Amino acid sequence: MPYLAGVDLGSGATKTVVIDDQSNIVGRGIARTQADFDLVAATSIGAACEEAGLRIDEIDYIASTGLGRYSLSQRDIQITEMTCGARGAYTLFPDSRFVLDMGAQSTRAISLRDGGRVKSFRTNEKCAAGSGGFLQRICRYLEVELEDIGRVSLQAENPQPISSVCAVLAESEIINHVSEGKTVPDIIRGAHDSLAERALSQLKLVGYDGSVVFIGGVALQEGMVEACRATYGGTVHIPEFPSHVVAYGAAILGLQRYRKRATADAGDRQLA
Amino acid sequence: MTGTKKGIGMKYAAGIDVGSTQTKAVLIDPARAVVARTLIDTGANVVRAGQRALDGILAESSVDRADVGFVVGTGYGRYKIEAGDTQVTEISCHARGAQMLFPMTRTVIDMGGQDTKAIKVGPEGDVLDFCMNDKCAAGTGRFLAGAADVLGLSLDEIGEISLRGTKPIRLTSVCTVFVESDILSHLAQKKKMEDILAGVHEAIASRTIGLVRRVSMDDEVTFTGGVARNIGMVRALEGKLQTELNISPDSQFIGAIGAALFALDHVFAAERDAGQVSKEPAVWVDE
Amino acid sequence: MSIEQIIQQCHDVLDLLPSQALAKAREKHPNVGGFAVFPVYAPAEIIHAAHLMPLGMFGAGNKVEISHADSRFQSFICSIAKSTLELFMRGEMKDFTGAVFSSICDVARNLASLVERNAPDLYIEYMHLPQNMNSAATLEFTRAEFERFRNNLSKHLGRPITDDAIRDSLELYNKVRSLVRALYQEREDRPGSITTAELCAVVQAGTQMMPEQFVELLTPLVELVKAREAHERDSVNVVIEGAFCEQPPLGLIEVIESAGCQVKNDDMAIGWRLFSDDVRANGSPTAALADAYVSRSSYTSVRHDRDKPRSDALVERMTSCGADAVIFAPAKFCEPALLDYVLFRMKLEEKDIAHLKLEFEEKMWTFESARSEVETFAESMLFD
Amino acid sequence: MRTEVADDKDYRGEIHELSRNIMTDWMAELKDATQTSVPSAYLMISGNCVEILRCFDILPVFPEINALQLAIRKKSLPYIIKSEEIGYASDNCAYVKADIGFTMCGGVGPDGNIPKPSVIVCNFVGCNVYIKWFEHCREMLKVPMIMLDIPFVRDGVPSQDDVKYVLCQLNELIKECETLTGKKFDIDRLREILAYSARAEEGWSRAKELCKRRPAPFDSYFDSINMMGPINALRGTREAADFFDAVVERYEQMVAKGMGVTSDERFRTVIEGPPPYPYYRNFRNLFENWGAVAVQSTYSTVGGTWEFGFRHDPKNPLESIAEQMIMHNLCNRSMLDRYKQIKTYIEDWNADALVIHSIKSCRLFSAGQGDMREYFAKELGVPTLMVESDLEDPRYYSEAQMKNRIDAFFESLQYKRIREGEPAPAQA
Ligand SMILES: Nc1ncnc2c1ncn2[C@@H]1O[C@H](COP(=O)(O)OP(=O)(O)O)[C@@H](O)[C@H]1O
Ligand SMILES: Nc1ncnc2c1ncn2[C@@H]1O[C@H](COP(=O)(O)OP(=O)(O)O)[C@@H](O)[C@H]1O
Ligand code: SF4
Ligand code: SF4
Ligand code: SF4
Repeated sequence: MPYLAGVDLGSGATKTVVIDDQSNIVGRGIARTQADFDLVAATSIGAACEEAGLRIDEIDYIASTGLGRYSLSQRDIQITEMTCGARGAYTLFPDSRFVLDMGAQSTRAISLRDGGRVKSFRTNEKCAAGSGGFLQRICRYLEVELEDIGRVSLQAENPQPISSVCAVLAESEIINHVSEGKTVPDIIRGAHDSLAERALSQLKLVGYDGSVVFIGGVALQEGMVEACRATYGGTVHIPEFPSHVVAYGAAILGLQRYRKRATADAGDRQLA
Repeated sequence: MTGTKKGIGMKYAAGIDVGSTQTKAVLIDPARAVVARTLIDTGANVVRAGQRALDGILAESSVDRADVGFVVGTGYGRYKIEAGDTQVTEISCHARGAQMLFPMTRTVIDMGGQDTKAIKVGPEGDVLDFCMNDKCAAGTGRFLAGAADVLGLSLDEIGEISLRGTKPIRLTSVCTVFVESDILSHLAQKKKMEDILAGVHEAIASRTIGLVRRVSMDDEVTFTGGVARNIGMVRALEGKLQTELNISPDSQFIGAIGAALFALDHVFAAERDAGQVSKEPAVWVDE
Repeated sequence: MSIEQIIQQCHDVLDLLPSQALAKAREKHPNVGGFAVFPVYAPAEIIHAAHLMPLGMFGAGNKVEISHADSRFQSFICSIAKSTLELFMRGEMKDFTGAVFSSICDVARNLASLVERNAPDLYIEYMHLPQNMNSAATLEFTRAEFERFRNNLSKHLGRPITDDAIRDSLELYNKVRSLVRALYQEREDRPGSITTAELCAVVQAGTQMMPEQFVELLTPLVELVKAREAHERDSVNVVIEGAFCEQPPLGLIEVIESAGCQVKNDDMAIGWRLFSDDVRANGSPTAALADAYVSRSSYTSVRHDRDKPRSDALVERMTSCGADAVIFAPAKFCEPALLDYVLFRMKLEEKDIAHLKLEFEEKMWTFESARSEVETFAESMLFD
Repeated sequence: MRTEVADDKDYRGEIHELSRNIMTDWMAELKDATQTSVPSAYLMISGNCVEILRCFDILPVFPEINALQLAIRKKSLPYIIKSEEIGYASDNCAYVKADIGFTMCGGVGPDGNIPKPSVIVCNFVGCNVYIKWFEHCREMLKVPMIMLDIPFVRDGVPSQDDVKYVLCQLNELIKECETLTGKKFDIDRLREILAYSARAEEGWSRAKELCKRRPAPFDSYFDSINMMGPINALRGTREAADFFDAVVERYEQMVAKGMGVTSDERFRTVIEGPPPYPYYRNFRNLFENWGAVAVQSTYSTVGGTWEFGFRHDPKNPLESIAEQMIMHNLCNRSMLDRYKQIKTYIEDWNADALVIHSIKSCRLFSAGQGDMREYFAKELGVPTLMVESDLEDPRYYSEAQMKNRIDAFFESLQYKRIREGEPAPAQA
């Protein structure tokens, strides 16, 4: 049976999803992105294969995506993260027409056509103010583990809004909050709220109207999800493995191309 | 508060600049000579920072508080300075201070902890125009502090080291948050520390030039604020601007010096009024 | 000469600053003067008839560092306005007789004033091109406007600009336009016979030389392109719209093509190829030009036509060249383009035509995010 | 630092009140018209030909005033965002965005405050955005559009050809109005209307003259805005003419008593550029804190430069309308003409400083104002302040920055006076 891998070389982490030819997920892997993309990808694919009980050479087709998509030398095809995120989210939630992808360095709002193709999109690149990097910094500052931030945020009683649009300058506000004795959950939830707010305006620009799939690493944070639900007033779908959805989409699109190639090959063989 | 007769017969004037990162204070005599200066971290308590800085200059100069005719506060915490008689914006203060130290200066670049300003100055130290980036921390002292942190260096060192760079790296992002991971990845690629720092300084200089261009650059250019102590930044800016910058050893105090000069105006005005009893004191705004 | 060599020549021309382009023209046309034409349209024929080289003023791209103009124009002004002013302020245009601007947008109008003040030795003309194509007086007004320009220019030069001379120039420019039309037709019929990046380089370079020289370059080029083998790639056929004034960096055009889009038609440098067919070269030349401007112009975002909304014209342009999608490429901060986008978008959505908006500016140097946008766009049509 | 919003002061009250009354009546008329079949027409402010429409009893509707009202009531942002959602860029003129957003949300037509126009009369006087704006209105409202293409003043004065072109278009407009209303054009009626116009113009111009006095009886930027509604939208009515009689009377009284708009006029400024409507009071206060009074402003002349002597002429009705549209309004003249206008203001109205309020939305006003600053500050030595925000979009107004800039500027002026030992300017 053919196996396909989708590899998402993101700015923070490299995620891999391995599927079989029925689009079933058989393994997932993750590795911290580093300078040598090939090496990182190998680690990430290796982890996914291990979970799937496969050897790396049993992978028949690799679709790469993310900012390092051209840097992966073993790739069969490269696809942008918007196309992949859209396809992954669509496969999981076929009724939703909007995707919000929040990663470490950028936030993307995507609207979909029927079938999961991208209709329009908005990205904000390289400013931490609206993306996961901001939250990582807050964690470090408030001495909260990244894994815990979502739950901590849920304990907020009186969220403290953050007005600065810059993640760095927002820190002075946070210092103020801390020195005024505001609680850690309240501060984190305030950050989640303001991030949700900013993402909403991006979503609106692609025509958002009520049901969105929230993907990317930040969607792992329950507090952030809560904030989105409260702000958006519509359905916010959270996949079981939000940070792997882009890789999943890449794998599915890879399968599509793989099949096309297979039929073309078969045709060639018949001709011969 | 109005123009009281407070200044009569008194000699000294003080300026206190409560910045986002550091608080600076200076005391000047009627000949406009700086007789004392203090530099402390602002910390969380802005009110105290102002008071401590004032205490600092008084202690250093052994001048009695009563001999200080007027105190002008400036900087982002200026409204919280309890000892201040009035406040003046830091823009006016940097312009005035730079113009006193370098009378021919027409452009001032002030780089502090959280913002960068380009100020166009008139022949009398008046502000003709200015431009600042205060919404994004890219290209400010914070950016440099972040870079120094990742590399495990102190702020005093990074400038020198950057000068040794021969192949400055090109940062992929000027965002202060991402610069850290950017630097780490360059380190991972075995890039030299000096090339990384040269790249960091270049990147900030480029952004600053954008600001300067917006107010239009005229000779001479004076570089003020805490970052002016960083020789790497000085050279990077000079390279981009193709001109030599005026740098004072007091560069971080220039805002405070400007404030003190405004304070001195009040001291003189009060003396003048005392001489001509019939005249109304000069009026200034109550805030 | 090969196509590649000709294209290289064009790139060399595009690397020149206006004064250098003029100096180069003088090698073959001694004593010819120079006159800058700010987009979108001006009657180059009248300028040429005055023994001046009409030079397309498309800003300065990456050629000069902006140091004066940033303090004159605020941050929210398009780059072409800034770099044009910069060229004038740094004395780059001092060998030119002057420049002509027209009523395309508020920025261009104020720019004309600023240039006038900061380059006091030059003759700066501002033309009011009509926005009402339906009045009984329009044609006459347009003719009078062209006449006014001719008279002012002639007065400034102290020599007459005769009807005969203008008619000769008309014929020359008719020739240029028809050769350019032939190239456009080739690209449309046989995609790949000439890439869009190549075509843009040629058309733009043509505005930086004497039309006589341009004809010499175009004539063999058209033949070579016709003979060139073209292989169509698996890509999306698009029309580029919105780049009628400031020109996108050629690097961006290359990215659009390499990321999977085949450009079938575009509105780049459209003022220099505005007329759908030849301008009458007999009778009053200014009347002939007025007639061409009023009745036979391609639509652009800077010319109002009550009877034909531009969104309809865009759909027409698309269907006639067989494109499936539109890449809307306005210059950053370009008000006419950005406002038109709204109506274009409404129309395209109504007809379910895919479109992508991609803003550009002169000083762009990385095209990474543009690339991933265009790729996503192409993928959205290629993967189904 | 937030500045306290002061209550409206008494002296501003009377004229403000009068203006509000007649403008409110007009808006009520508009609202009524949403329910009736009274013909109405969209029109722009600058150099308009409202008199011709009045002559046919066509109700003039000004989308610009609509946008302005939304901004000053702090209601513009949701509409701007609505427009951005359908594709308007963040850099587009926010007047357009607010108006179109309002239209899309049902503000125009039977459910709104503004009638759906029977026709759009696009008086393209200077601003190219006008054309786009009205093209968009035409598309959204599906109403016919008439173009009035007014040639820009390019050689100092309009040429014969320019005038002919405009007259021809005005006659074509009259034909269209006849068809629309079924009424015959009555030139005597037009003469009457023009006589009202001329009376209002005279009053406006006399009021502005009074600001040459020290102290100035009103603020020729902030207070002028209350008079711009009547002079621009209601011109040609008896109400507007009477209003200006009252204006002159009131301000003459003040001058006679030596009263100024502020009891403490310390700085006299000329202001260039439209105001930030969403922060109107806040902005005004920043100047008032310093005792700064605007004695002249360019924005108040977008509709017409009446203070330089031109009046509509009942004896030459169409010719004078054409002349006004082409020549006697700020929008249709070049930047350099505007420099001259400001220079005159500074000299004749005895101003101490020039304040340039640069508007991101409005390229017509703002594009290149940096050069204006160079010219005034460097070549003429006039202290010049340039601040940036927007006339409609509240997102571009930063209170802290604005205060910083304005304070820094007046600090310079103030301390210069302190150093020079000048007493504060004589007070009333
Ligand atoms: N275990 C976790 N718990 C909570 N948040 C996480 C976790 N892992 C990652 N994140 C958040 O997700 C972000 C990274 O998201 P990701 O989609 O992997 O980004 P990218 O694709 O850009 O590398 C981090 O900045 C962090 O805010
Ligand atoms: N010894 C030093 N060498 C180099 N840079 C310094 C030094 N001390 C301070 N700085 C820089 O100056 C900045 C503070 O400048 P300052 O003008 O005091 O800012 P603010 O007024 O905002 O507090 C710091 O962020 C740091 O980057
Ligand atoms: S420094 Fe702040 S505003 Fe600037 S890019 Fe980074 S997070 Fe964004
Ligand atoms: S690019 Fe657009 S805004 Fe700029 S001058 Fe050209 S038409 Fe005007
Ligand atoms: S650009 Fe200026 S003049 Fe034109 S519509 Fe907008 S606000 Fe009015």
